[in-house]
Amino acid sequence: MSDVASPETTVSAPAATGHTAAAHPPTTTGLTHNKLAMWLFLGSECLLFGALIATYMFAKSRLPAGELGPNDVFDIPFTSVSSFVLLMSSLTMVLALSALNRGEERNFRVWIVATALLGGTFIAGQVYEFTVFYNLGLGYTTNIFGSAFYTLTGFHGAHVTIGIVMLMSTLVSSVRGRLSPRNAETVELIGLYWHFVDIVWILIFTIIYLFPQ
Amino acid sequence: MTQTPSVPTEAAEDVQPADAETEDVAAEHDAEHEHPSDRQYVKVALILGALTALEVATYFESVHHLGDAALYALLVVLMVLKFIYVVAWFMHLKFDSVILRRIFVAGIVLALGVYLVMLTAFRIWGA
Amino acid sequence: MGTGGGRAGRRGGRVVRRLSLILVALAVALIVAGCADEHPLDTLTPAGPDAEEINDLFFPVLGVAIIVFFLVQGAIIYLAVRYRARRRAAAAAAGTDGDESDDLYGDEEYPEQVHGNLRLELAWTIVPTILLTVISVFTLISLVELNKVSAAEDDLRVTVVGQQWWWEFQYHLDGDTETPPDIVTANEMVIPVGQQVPLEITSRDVIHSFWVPRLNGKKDAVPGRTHPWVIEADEPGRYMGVCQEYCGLSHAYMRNYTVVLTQAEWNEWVEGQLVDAVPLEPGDPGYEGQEVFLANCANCHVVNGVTDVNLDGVPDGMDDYDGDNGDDDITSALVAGAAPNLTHLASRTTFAGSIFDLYEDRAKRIPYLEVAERGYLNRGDLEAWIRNAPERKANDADGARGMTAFPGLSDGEIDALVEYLTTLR
Amino acid sequence: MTTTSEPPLQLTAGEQLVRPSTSLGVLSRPKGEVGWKSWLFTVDHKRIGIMYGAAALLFLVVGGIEALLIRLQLAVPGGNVLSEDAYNQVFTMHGVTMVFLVIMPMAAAFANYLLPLQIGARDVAFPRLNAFSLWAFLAGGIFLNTSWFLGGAPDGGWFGYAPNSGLVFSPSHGMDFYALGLQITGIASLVSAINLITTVLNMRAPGMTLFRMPVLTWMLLVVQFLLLFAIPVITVALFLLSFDRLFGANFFNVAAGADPLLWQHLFWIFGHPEVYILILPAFGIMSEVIPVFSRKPIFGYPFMVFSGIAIGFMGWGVWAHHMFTSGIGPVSVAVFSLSTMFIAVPTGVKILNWLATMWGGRLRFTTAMLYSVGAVAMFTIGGLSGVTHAISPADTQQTDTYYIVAHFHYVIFGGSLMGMLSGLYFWWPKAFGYKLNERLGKVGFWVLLVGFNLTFGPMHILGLQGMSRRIHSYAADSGFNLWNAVATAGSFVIAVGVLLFFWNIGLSRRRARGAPPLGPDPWDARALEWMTASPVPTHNFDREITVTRQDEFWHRKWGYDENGKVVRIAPTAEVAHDGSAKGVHLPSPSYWPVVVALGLPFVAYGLIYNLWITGVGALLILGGLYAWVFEPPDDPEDQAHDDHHESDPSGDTGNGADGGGSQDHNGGSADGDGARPLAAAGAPAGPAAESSGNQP
Ligand code: HEA
Ligand code: HEA
Ligand code: HEC
Ligand code: CUA
Ligand SMILES: [Cu+2]
Repeated sequence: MSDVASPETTVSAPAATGHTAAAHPPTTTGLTHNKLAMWLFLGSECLLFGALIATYMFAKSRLPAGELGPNDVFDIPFTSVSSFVLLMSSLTMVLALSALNRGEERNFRVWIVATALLGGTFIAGQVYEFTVFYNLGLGYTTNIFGSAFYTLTGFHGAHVTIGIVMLMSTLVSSVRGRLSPRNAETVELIGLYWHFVDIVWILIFTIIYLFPQ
Repeated sequence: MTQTPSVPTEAAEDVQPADAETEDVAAEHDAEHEHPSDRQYVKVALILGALTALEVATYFESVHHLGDAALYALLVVLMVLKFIYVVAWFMHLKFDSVILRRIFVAGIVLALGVYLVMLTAFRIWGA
Repeated sequence: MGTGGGRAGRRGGRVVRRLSLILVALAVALIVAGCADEHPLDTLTPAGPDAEEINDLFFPVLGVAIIVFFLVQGAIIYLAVRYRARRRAAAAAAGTDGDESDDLYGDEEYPEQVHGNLRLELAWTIVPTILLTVISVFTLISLVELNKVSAAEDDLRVTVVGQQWWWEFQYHLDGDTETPPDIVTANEMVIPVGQQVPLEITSRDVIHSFWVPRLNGKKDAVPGRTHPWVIEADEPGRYMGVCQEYCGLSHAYMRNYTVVLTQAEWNEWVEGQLVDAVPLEPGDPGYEGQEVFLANCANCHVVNGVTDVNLDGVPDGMDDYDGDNGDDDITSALVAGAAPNLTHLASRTTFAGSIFDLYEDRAKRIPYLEVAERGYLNRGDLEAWIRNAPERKANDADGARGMTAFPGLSDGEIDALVEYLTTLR
Repeated sequence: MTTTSEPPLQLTAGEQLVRPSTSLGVLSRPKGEVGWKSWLFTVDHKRIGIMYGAAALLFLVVGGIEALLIRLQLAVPGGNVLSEDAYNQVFTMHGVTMVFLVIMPMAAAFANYLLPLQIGARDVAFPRLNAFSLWAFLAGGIFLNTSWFLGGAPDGGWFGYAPNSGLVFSPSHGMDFYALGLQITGIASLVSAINLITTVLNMRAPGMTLFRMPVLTWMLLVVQFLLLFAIPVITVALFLLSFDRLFGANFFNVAAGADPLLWQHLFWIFGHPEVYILILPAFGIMSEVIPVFSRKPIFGYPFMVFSGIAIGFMGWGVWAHHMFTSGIGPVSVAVFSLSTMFIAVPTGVKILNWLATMWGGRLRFTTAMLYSVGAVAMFTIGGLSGVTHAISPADTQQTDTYYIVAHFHYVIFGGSLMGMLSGLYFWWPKAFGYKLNERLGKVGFWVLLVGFNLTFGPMHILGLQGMSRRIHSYAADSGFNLWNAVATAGSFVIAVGVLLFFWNIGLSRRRARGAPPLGPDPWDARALEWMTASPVPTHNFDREITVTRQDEFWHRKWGYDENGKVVRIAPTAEVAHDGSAKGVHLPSPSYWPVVVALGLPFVAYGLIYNLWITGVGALLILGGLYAWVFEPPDDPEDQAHDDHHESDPSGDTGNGADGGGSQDHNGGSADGDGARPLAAAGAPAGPAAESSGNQP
């Protein structure tokens, strides 16, 4: 009587999710809080990076002629390599997770270390790139392109760095024997974050580096 | 551990069973929630690598006779493909709950929407 | 919905009725009184085609809004009176203070439980949609109308430059805004009646907004951007404008006037403005003032023909006032890089963002072109301004905007300056 | 880096209803149910909600005093109560305070207190994050207001248009405080949004489907989504501004080719959803109050829900109506003009549904009802003037005049604030166990209503007569004298109204002392929060509630006889819980949310003054996070069935799993149905992990 015919779109019974799901007491959606929260956070990050990328595109379009611009500093082959490195770190990340799910601790550690190393390589590449640009005369305050470029890639780099720290901490707990398939979700969520950072770079690489200037 | 003396659930007349859609979602979920194998992951990575290689190739003149518009289109398509591959496979969105998909898609669609409109208002295209 | 019950309520009702009558009467009196004032910025009394166009759109929409307003408020009052729960007599008699609502309203008072009505919902979704669709059609028509520029390419065009906290008007008599302006004036824009004058609005520092309510809506003056706009008046007169975007300390003190003259008068005004000032010789009245001026004021102010920096071209003027593609040391002291051109100061009726009258009140009755001869100088404000401008109109402590104070000038020097300024017609 | 997840509900532990409190080896956990510490370190959503509300009221006084200063200055032409400089700071801080430190936290207060209750949950999904949000908000608010004593408050207006907000034109530190302070409150809002969305999606009582949720819950959910997506936009805008000011970047440097309109776009892409963030909670409150005091269910529930969602969606497509005169070009103007107009449709649906709810009802005009109905009436006025702004040609005559000021005070004060005052009167007995005095409340309402209309009604006229906003003074011959005087008089009437409200709190509190306890359901209400004792016991509900329809609680009290007439089927006391449940496990209080939140203003001060201070802040944050991660959300030692890692409380936390989560996989499932009376009401986190990425 009180219910106006209403579509019910939610899960009211527990739905099994994830590898350890069987043991979970129910949440309404069947998803863990953490996973839901992580995806919400990533949804929010879309607007953050969207704004930064849009700002960059706009800034570049307003760069006065004759100022130091993308064409003067970019080294596409170099950046291609470091982009590839970051892309592959996503592979090692999923492999790490999958190893953990199967309970292969050792493989897990190997892949996690690989992921962190690839991420580290990417960051090192970025530091190198920044140094080169700086030496070419492009400082943070040099012009509108410099400000926008360093801000965007800097934000991304900071995200990668945080990701690396998180990866290392899973490694530590694995070494200390506190990681098991049971709490693989932790790793899964860190993985989500890591992949997200990767897709942001997919966008950046194409839009900022590869688009004809 | 102590138990509360009270009844476990407060029985109102009839607890409605989870409705049809709900169960569908759950069922579908169970069926689909198989993790891709490592082999599949590697395959995806190879595809990603290939797409990247294609993208980078555009930098080396080869396709420049296509003209800027076509080049942009090509790059955007490649970028979107890469994006989708990573999200669908590595991030499991292809297999995961629709709720998660909706949340993420909402973020992306909103971001695309507002920022494209903003840039359009600035008339940066074709510059 | 008073608080008392029973007899008290009835008495209360009477008081409320009497009170509201008084209130309504008061409100009417106030509105009448309020309308009696003069409103130089009134948006509802248009004096130009654009403002009229806007009002012709606004009033019908306002009418719709007022109808909806009465419908909704009427419904609320009706519902409140009609469906108000009556307290149980017993409770009222017991004299409870209205605090225990549970006791005051009986259980039996549950009315029929209605959950919704699809038809109603559709009705009040669709009716407003239709209403708004109609409104949007008229809105689009107006938009197109307002964006029409009827003036020819080579008609008069004025570049309007906002800066902290005054307006500069650069006249391009041939309509070519790329070339240096023919006339540069401040705070008072003089245009011919019945002619649409295209404007190009920009700024030298922060965002301002150019607005002459009785002639047209406003348009922001944004640094780095040039915005097209038009202005046109049906009748000769003097129309007040204000800076309408918050622009810092003296935002409230950034006004302007659009002075509308007949075509003949306007031609005469243009001729007068095109003449440069003549450097005074010793012995000429105002000569001493000119010397003081050159020593103290020419750093910032230009007087065509007198100060060594001539008006040889003013592009968009961010930091390049004279168009020589170099920093202008004359004005680099100012963020905006410019101060009002004073060549024809005395031909204007106001100064300093039009917040002070240059001539005493009666000037308003003197024809615009004759103020310099017949006007009675508002010496007090002008002298005070020259002596200590920041005191009259706040500017920043850094001295980088607005006019600086001249505590060092003696009374004599100030008198001389004023005398000199009055020669700048 | 990891664990912040908290499994608040699934455990039954302890003999009595206390929070477990034992040593972590390093620091003992905060304990106790009373005293300031029990508030400072609490993770209870109800206490957090109450503190949000208290802070909002405090800032209301601050923002209100600023408003009174504005009105005093403008009472007569050429006023000299404030200098130009001071005036600019005062109106800027008035806007910032009212929007970010009054209405938003007040909405957060209702969300925190009521969301879990309305869906029948034990707490929010992440209780400690929730505490963090509160303290971060408070830290940001206090940080912003310290600018008054540190060389001047922000002076760029609440939307801080560049380049006027840049270093050249606003050289004091004010705008740095603005950018960094809003950044901090933004973090608080974002974290809280994630938390609350998770709560609503994941922690509903059995049977509480989305379309059985109360309208308030729905509106709050929509608001959290708006926050989730809008906050990052202003985050970026504020970063750009800060980088320009602090590090010499060129985002708004016109000389370097930048375009100041970038700021306007970014600000209003956030800013317009923001105004719906301000109003939707009030809409939700009104949708709870009006049915209860009309003795009818909400009319057109699905339409109320969908119109709210529609408003949320459409709110993203209209931002440039704040920029009609900014020079965005006629096409953009046309597009945004039309999109703006049509927002009137879903909003109108809401208004009319409230009226239809009242139609045929038995209206009890309690104070809460008065405020709600008043809000409907006043909001309509503001909404209608909003439509006249949406007509872009007309808006060129209106932007930045007092006509706009009138519009937004009618919607924000008349809609949001009045709606929230309604909510305060309505839920006060729920939160504190005593009602606010009705008589005083009603007097207060009428005073406020009259004062409100006296103050802001004349502003319509002033605006149309051409009075600019943000002017510290007007000339005596502009024709503005009369209405400004009236408005000023009105603002003091409002102040009396607000003071009456505060007086009411004091008075009612005093009177309630020693009075018999109030029942769970003083208004004969409909939603679940009324089904437990007032004030709500720490553990919320004694038993899990299974929901079978909308307005579950009401339907348990009332039924229909054969004629379809409403009859009582059970006394309230029988239906409602008395709050006496024992042995409910509660999440433990924690120091770390406070510590981390405290770090934020240090970082901000440091950026302004000296990077060393930033270092201190960073240490606080990192240290706090570290400790947070290693602190199980629930104290392990207290749990009888905690069969592992007691000796090492850090347990799995190093990698993100926490004690609480893992218990479930082992011992937890031993709980039979009866042993887990509250289990399903809330969700456990499972192996917990939440990357610190969640706390940007
Ligand atoms: C609570 C906050 C809130 C809300 C809900 C709204 C609601 C609306 N606002 Fe408002 N607005 C602000 C807060 C809010 N606003 C603020 C703070 C500013 C100023 C910012 C600043 O500059 O400082 C502002 C400024 C502002 C502007 C910019 C003005 C300018 O600066 O030039 C515009 C322009 O279109 C606008 C429009 C609208 C519209 C169309 C609505 C609509 O949502 C209103 C819809 C409601 C109704 C229409 C009434 C009910 C409907 C019916 C009864 C149905 C029938 C009606 C019709 C058919 C017309 N608002
Ligand atoms: C939530 C939003 C909100 C609220 C509630 C208010 C409330 C009030 N506002 Fe609002 N206002 C804004 C949001 C709000 N405002 C915004 C966003 C702006 C734009 C800022 C900008 O341009 O940047 C603005 C701007 C603004 C202006 C325009 C300033 C200008 O442009 O120059 C004015 C002018 O009258 C004004 C007046 C008032 C008044 C009189 C109240 C009153 O209703 C306040 C009532 C409250 C009280 C009066 C507090 C009670 C006081 C006590 C209990 C203590 C009493 C103690 C003593 C008397 C010592 N406000
Ligand atoms: C630092 C630069 C500077 C110097 C030096 C300076 N002025 Fe000014 N002057 C300005 C600026 C800027 C304005 C516009 C101020 C405003 O309206 O807010 C102005 C305005 C004026 C006006 C009003 C012009 C108008 O049409 O509104 C007069 C008259 C004037 N100055 C006279 C003088 C005299 C006389 C001196 C020398 C004693 C002088 N100025 C020196 C910068 C300067
Ligand atoms: Cu210029 Cu306001
Ligand atoms: Cu808006």
